[in-house]
Amino acid sequence: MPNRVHHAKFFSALPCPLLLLLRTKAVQSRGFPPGAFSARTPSPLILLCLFATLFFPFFSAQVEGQSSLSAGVAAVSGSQAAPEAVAAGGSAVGEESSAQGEMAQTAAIATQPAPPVVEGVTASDTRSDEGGSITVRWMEPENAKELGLKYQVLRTDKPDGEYTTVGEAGAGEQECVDRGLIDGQAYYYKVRSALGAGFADSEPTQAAFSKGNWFRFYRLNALVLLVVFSSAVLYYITRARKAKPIYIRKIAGLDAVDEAVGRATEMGKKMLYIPGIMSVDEIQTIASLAILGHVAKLSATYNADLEVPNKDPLTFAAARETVKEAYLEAGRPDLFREEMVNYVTYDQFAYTASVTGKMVRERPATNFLIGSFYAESLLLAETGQSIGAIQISGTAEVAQLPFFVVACDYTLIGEELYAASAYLSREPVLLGSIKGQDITKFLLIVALGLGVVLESIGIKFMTTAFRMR
Amino acid sequence: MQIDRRIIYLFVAIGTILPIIFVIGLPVSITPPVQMAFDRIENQLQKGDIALVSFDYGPSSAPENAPMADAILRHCFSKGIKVVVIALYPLGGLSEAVNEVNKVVAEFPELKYGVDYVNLGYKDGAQAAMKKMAENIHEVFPTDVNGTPLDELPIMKNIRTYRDMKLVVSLATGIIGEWWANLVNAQFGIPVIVGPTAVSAPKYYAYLEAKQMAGLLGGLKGASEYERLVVNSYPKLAEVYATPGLYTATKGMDVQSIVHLIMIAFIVFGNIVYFTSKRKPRKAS
Amino acid sequence: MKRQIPLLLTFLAGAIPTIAFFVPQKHVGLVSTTLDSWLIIVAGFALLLGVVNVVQMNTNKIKRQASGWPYAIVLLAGLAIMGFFGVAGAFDKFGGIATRPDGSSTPFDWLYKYGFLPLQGTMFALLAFFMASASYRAFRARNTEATILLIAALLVMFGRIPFGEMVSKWFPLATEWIMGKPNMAAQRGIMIGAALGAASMALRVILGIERSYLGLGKGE
Amino acid sequence: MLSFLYKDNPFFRLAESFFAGLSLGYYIGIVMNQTLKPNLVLPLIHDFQANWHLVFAAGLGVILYFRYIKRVAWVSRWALAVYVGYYVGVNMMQKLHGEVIPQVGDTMLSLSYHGIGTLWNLVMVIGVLSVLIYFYFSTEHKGVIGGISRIGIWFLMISFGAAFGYTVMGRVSLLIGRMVFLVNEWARPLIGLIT
Repeated sequence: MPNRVHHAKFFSALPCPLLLLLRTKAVQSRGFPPGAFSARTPSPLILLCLFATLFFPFFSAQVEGQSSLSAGVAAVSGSQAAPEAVAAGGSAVGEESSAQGEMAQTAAIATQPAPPVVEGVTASDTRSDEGGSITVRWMEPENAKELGLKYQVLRTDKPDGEYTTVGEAGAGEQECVDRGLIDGQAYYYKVRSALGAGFADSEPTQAAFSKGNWFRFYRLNALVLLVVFSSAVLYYITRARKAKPIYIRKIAGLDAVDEAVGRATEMGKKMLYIPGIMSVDEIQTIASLAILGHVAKLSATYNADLEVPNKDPLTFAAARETVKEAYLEAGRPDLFREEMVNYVTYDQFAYTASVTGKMVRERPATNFLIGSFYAESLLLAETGQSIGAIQISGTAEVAQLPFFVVACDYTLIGEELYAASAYLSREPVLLGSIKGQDITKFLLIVALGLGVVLESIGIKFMTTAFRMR
Repeated sequence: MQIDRRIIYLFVAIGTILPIIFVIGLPVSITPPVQMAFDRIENQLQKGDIALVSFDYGPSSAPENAPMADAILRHCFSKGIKVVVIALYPLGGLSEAVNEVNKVVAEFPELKYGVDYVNLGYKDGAQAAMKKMAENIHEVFPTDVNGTPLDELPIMKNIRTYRDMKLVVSLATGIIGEWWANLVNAQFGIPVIVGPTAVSAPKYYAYLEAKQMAGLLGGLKGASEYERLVVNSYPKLAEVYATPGLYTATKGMDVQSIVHLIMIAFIVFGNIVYFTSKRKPRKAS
Repeated sequence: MKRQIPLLLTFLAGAIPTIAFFVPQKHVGLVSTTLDSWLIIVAGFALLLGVVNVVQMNTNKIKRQASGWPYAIVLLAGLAIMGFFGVAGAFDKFGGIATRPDGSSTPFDWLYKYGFLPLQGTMFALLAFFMASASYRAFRARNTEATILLIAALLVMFGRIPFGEMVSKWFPLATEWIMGKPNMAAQRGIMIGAALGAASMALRVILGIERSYLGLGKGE
Repeated sequence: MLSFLYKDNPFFRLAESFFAGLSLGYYIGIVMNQTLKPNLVLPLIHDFQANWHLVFAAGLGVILYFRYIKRVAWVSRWALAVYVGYYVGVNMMQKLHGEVIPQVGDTMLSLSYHGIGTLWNLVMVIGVLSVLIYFYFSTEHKGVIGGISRIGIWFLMISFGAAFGYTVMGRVSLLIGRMVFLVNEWARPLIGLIT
């Protein structure tokens, strides 16, 4: 029973899941002295974020160090394991390494060099993976490259079992990942160095086990960015709720929306809204639908003639809901007609042909081309231009922006597209998220500047931290 | 000044159609990557050697890639080099391979299918197929494009792996061309020439510099350079390339030059008119 | 309830891939990939939604004899023919939808090759004309910005053709430099900004702040 | 189809309508054969035990159609909500990890070399920074910020102009393909017929 009560509470607190979080945050923030969050002073959170951004390279470098450290540990344990295995072969470990040294020397002297025996072979679970794989590492003999040495990685699942080849590597490589293993099962490895027909096997490793891991360490940089970014956004949303006004610079393309809708109404002509050609899995489409909501509301208020032809069926479904709701919110559900939002076809160019045909025949006064576009961008925009429509376009597809800029009256470039719904609605919560996004951008600019300075004086860890593995 | 856009369209259309019909042959300077490709086939391959030609593009980039394929095939056949054709591009690679090979072969009546050249058809999963071919081509392509088992084709009797061939030529639109360089050449050592589209050509310069490629034909321009080299060396091919109605990269390049120049001319013209007709007092921006 | 369930679903569905991104555990990945495989199917189902709408609209047009109604018949005919062979192909009638093993075309494939592809290619080819007219109109030295746009475009166009190379070796080099440095810098800037914007939008969607796409309005 | 360049005409409209219908039919075939059949129907028929969960997928798909039934229309949003939520989550991480981090990292170029390379690196860094500042929304673009964002706009303009000019060649290639087809397959035979 108490469980159910708990659930009920959870749901009641869920106009949006965020609210819960914000409420607790708001309560906590009372603890701070007034003025701690004033607009002028850099707030503690910014400092925190700044701190995190600047220091996460150190942190990542630490993790890198740890990883090599653990590899080192594995190496030690590997050589410790050697005695048992070597005992079977009839020689002692202590002598083994020196014997190898001699062998390498003789190999160098001999005219027909025998391949040097590979040393320091270790096998351990591959880190940051979902399990089922073991990484085998070894130290490359000194003259491996000149010799053109090749390596074969051999595996067995019993200490005295028969070895089979599971991987190959060339000179210059010092590790090999063996996949498709069973977690928890013991495996033993050898590395065979081959030179022409001759070969030499290394000592077998200690038993190695694969397992699934809990975190992808090589994505730590993404986690830090995500945390910094979402806390900045959440913080400013909270602040915006407490009616702190947030300034947003002018975006010409969005100021023109009202004018464009007004013009269509005056001329008694149609407005076409084209929400891109991608599905709702593309964030640009979501951004476009948010703008569509605003346009549809204006259209309902002015009783303008709006039409939304669609290429993607899910976008079509979402757009219909959006427009319907906008008409409802504007208090004119009577003006909404199902045909306003219609479906054309799934093919990019067939869709373009239909829409351009419609443009030429019905001569809309205003075209909105907002969302994710590809090659059809110029076909649509240039046709719209030729019929003298006011055109407001927006996309984050870098390759298509030039065409929109050239053929449209206003273009929302990249990030402006995403900021549009906040700009148009002036809703504090949305504006807050824009501010949070800006702060992240500011931190990235600082990090970038710092990275350039450090790189210039030869310190690499900033670039290392930003480089994916 | 507003020109009716249809006048511009007319110019562009004429600028496209005329060079297709009449060869103009604007001069082309030969760049080193193309010269390298030509020299490789011309100087380092002998009569009877085998070259693998892979069709890694589809109809959408045919205007760029097809002339390259034609020029390479003509060059090989003129020199008596035997050609094994495959297609790895899923969206129409096979139809391109069939069309281009049939077209070029018709110009060389002395060639025998199965002896001088063979078309093995399309294989799914390009990268895996490329790796497998290092072990046994007969397993990757059990039959040729007509369903004939490879063992019944004389040319394929002695071809088992890359070792039995002297060269790979890939006409590529996507990443498959890169795999030939960074996978097949890197692992198996066979020389590779790639003919990519102009858009993807910059990526290939890195492979060329790293000596992973023996030559590069970048887009239509590279193809037109190659045609020029082939025509200069083989009088018979000069005749072929003079055939009216044959689409060649040289013609394509003429179209490119002319259409670009038409556009530039219109832009310049538009600006001259704009400045001469602009009212004296400058508008504040 | 009507409003909260969709938002909760969005939140949960959004959390899954985010967690799977960081946690390499098999079952986490499995949940994520399973959901992914479901959604591919959902998208497949959605197409019919569009088809229903197209058929509805066009039959209405024909019934009302609205202007251009004969074209609606043509449209429906195209849809019916191609759709028929497509559906039949799914039941392995007429040899499926690709080429038959002997290389001959199935009806679906034939329609695709000789109906669909040429039409598509022609639409694509229109672009060259449109680029010419757009460049003529837009590339005017009206102000500083427009002049920069104009000069960059002219330089690059000139540097791409052999003629430019004949005039001076520097044209192709300048083209390469513009594409590689300033152009690349601007594209990076756009990409970084846009990616941040998209991530912020995504966060708003997952948290249920941005909800117009569900037709839920903006209010809380 | 090319006649559209001159003006709208019945031929174009005919082709356009046929094209729209045909293409939609084409995708019905593709979706049936390449999505629903291999991913839903065949797994369910062949091995129901292992693939029973796909029933939910089909259920989500069917939910989309609830909007045609007034009483349960609101349920149709569920499918949309899951769809959007999942991909938005995927995209969010992809954008942060796959775009922001590597792009910023790649721009951390050393300015300590001598020679022309340093200058070009500087151009790159300034370009990226100024464009980012142009996208800074929550500050008024005046004074220094205004100046930098103006430089950002210039970079954008160079990029747009250059990218436009660069794309011409690819588009003309497509046109050549079409024209060669028209000239060789249509015009020549026609002229041949007449003469």
